[in-house]
Amino acid sequence: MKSAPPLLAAHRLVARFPGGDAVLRQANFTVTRGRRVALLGANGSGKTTLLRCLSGALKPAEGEIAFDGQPLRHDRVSLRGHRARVQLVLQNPDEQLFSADVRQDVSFGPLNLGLDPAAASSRVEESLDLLGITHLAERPVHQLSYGERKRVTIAGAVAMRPQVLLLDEPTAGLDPAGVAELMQTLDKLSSTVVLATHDVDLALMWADELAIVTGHLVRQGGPDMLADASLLEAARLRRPWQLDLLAHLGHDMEMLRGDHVPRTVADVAAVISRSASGAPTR
Amino acid sequence: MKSAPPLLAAHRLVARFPGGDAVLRQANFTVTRGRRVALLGANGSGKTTLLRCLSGALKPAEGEIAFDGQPLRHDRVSLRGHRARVQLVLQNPDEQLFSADVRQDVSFGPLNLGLDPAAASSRVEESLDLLGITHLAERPVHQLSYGERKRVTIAGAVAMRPQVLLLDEPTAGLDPAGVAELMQTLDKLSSTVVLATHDVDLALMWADELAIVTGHLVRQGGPDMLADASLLEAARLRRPWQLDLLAHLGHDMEMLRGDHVPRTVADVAAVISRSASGAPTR
Amino acid sequence: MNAQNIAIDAAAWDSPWRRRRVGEKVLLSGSLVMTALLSDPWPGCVLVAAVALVLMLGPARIRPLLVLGVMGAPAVFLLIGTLPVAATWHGMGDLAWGNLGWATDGFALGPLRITPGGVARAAALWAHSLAGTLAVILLATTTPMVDLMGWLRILRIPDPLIEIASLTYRLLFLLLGTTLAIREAQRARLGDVASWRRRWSIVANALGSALITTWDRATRLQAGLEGRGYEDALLTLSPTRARSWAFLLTGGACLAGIWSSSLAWTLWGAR
Amino acid sequence: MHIAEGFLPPLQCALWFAASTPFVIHGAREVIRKAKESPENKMLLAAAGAFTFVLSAIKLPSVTGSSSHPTGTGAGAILFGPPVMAFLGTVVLLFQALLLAHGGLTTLGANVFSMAIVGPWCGYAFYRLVRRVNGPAWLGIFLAMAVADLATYCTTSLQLALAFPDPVSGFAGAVTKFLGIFALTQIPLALAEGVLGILLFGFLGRV
Repeated sequence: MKSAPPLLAAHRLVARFPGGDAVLRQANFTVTRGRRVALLGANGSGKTTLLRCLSGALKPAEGEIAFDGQPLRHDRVSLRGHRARVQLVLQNPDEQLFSADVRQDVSFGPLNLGLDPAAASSRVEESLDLLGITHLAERPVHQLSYGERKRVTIAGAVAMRPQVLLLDEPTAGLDPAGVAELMQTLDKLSSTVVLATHDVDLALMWADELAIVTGHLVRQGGPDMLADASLLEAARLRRPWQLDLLAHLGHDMEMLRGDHVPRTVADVAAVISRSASGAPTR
Repeated sequence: MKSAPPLLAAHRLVARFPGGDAVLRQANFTVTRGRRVALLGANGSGKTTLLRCLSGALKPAEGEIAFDGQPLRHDRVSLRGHRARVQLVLQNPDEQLFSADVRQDVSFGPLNLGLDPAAASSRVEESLDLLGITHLAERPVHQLSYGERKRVTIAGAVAMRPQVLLLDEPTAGLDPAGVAELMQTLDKLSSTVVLATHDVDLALMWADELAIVTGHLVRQGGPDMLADASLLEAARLRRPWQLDLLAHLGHDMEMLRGDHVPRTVADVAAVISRSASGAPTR
Repeated sequence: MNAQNIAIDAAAWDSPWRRRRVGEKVLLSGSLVMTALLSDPWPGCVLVAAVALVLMLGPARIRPLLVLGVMGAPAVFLLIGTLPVAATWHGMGDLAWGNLGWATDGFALGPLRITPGGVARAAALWAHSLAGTLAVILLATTTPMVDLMGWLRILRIPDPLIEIASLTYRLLFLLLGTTLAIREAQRARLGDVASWRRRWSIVANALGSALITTWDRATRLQAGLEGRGYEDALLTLSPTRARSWAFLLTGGACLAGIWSSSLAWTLWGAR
Repeated sequence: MHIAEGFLPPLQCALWFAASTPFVIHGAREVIRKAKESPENKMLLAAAGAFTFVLSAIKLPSVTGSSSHPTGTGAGAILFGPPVMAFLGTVVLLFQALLLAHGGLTTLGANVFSMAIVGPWCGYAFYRLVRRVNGPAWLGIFLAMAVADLATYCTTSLQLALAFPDPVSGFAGAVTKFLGIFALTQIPLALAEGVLGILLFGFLGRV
């Protein structure tokens, strides 16, 4: 899609469930440096499997993962390098926190990178600050609320200063203000971000680019993919309200292509106002 | 709010965390028979605590729960009767599924009601059918997906034919099609439903009535509560897009009161079309 | 191993024999296990192994690769366990450590000597053990643990014990899933390249966190079940399964065949 | 490492069942008593059983080059007492036999005796001893875990030696052979399990 070379890519990926059924079949996926990609798809479609392959946690049955053009070999040394650059945060914080207190948990990655205690410590403080959880540093992990634990897992990944951050359903279970705060935090990160979510409205608002996992493949494109009714149905998604409303109002969906797709409430309001004032619907 | 007597009510409820901090302080809440109430509030505000008190699972420190005007005493016999009428489905399905086999698990509630095996069995089949999971009856719970396990827990509650069904975040983690299917299933139930959710758009679309937990209290009212900016901010909620868009378009929010609040995409489109054709914005 | 898929367990749930009566399957496997234990290696044990394999790969439709994979653990034990049986110990004083090579009565390995008699004993053990294990796996791959737990009620094992065992089964998958996920999360943050010393505390932290999570889950499950009317017994409907005379007769015929061939072989050998 | 199906002669299978039964019944009574005390105990005991199973399925950082698994019965004996472990250990061994093909059904009695009875009781005895003489807590935990592990494997070796006496040097020779092959590879593992126990209880103490 872009002429810039992909930072992280999956080529002809085949991944199977332990039982033997294929989750992904010859799936391709690429992310360009600095882009924000929303990954959508039904429950069980293979979003998490794709993220796990991209992070190196899961070795695909076939196909290849490449970082900056270099294919990932799944030996110890290559994986070590890969994990320092690509970090995955899974959905359930209980399965990712394993230290007694917050600061100790966030310091886990930096210490494993071989940083000396002072350098590791400054990384920890930096990412606690970025996630707005400095006040929790001394607290035992098991006493935190769900939303707080989610922030700690993200802080743990951020403290490794990855070039790509992969997030699986980071907003699930957060209240609306928590979602807004998290999205603001992500905007502050310099990493490339791939975010898996079920929230099509959020995906449309936040992402530069979309990837939809359906039929064991990944379809990538711009936000106008969310206007494609048959694709949405196949992927068990729904049309975001932004597009749904404009369709109801009789706008020509063909005109809402590429950068003309309205994302925010303000965008939609602008499209409606323009059309009310008699201008064409773009 | 209604002249009909409440089916389930909480009066001056005080509930504390095990640590000692109050979650609810003198909170009141009522549901009328046949109504669908959406319960909104921040993470940690006390939604789950309220539901647990209503279901009898948690004994409040002070205050009273009443079913059909009868106060609930927390002795064994009263609780047994209360649970047959009020069922709570928790957010995490793994907290309520104990049996490895789906059909056996769903049969637990009916058998606890003292039904004979034949009657229990017909209840089980009925609720598996209602939830659309008859094909899973023989499957082991640990092989099911998250969404499937959620359906099994709801089936387990429905099989008890409760008069009130309390659901804590039933749509969390489901893909958009899964959410739509679940909401359709709820429409088929004859029970009164109280549903806790973080999804304000969904709440506005589905509920007859809203309850917002904030400041240790419960505020109840119609959908126009979601237009009250200061209430939303205090409760860490956001304005649903339906209202947000109309505000952006300069509609008079004071006019959108009570039954005039647009809920669905079609409602919003109708309001906009009417206003474009020069009619007043209601 | 994977949380959703302990291979044998997954096979048992998918098995076409799941709807057979547990008692019938226990009777068949149990008789085969006892036959493997009591009969001679040839032809008894070999026939038991053959019958178990044919039933698994045939009517029970178990994947051959699964059977092969599952046999890994017992095979390793057999390798280690039969080595001392194959060798005789001649004492430190008898033979010097440098003694290596063919002796009059076998192959000498320092104080150990591998004799033809020892090898024959080891081979017999292999036969008993492999046949017996296949007979156990026949039951395990066709009957989920919970069905067996339910069946144990017939043996008048008190309900609380069966309930605890059944809950153990359910929690086992939760705990295994959590533990494996935590290990993966630790690897993702380079836990496996930490110093050897640190790796030990990392394993301990994973186990500790998993234990706390499970503890917490057990408490929450208790609360969740109370809401569903749990007081002191975990009642569920147990499925009714029809008796199959065909199954019983076929099983009986197989066993009769094995025992009569064994008997015939013994008589023929004695003549 | 449990004794595989078909490995012991029939008479010895029966004897080990007979030897284990009283301990397991004693443990089962204790478990029923606890379950009657509060239904919550059922969940906690089940969680403990599940934890013992998972502990035995976790790979430790390589000590001897081979992959190695702890037995974990020492920790259980400290937390719940040896009688309860006799019952939970039996359940776990049954699960291992039927879910993983580790161990067997006819050898269940022998495996229960070594892993669910001798191991926990020996580990627990050392733990009590250290506590009695006011020794440090870490030493008690270390010994409980390490001794439970070692005692289990020594018992297994004795059971096998009893079943397969050496044709030349008899029972003593057989013990030497089996102890040599099992216990020697197990000593580093037992020490490792002791260390793991210290770290695990240390972690639990901090949270």
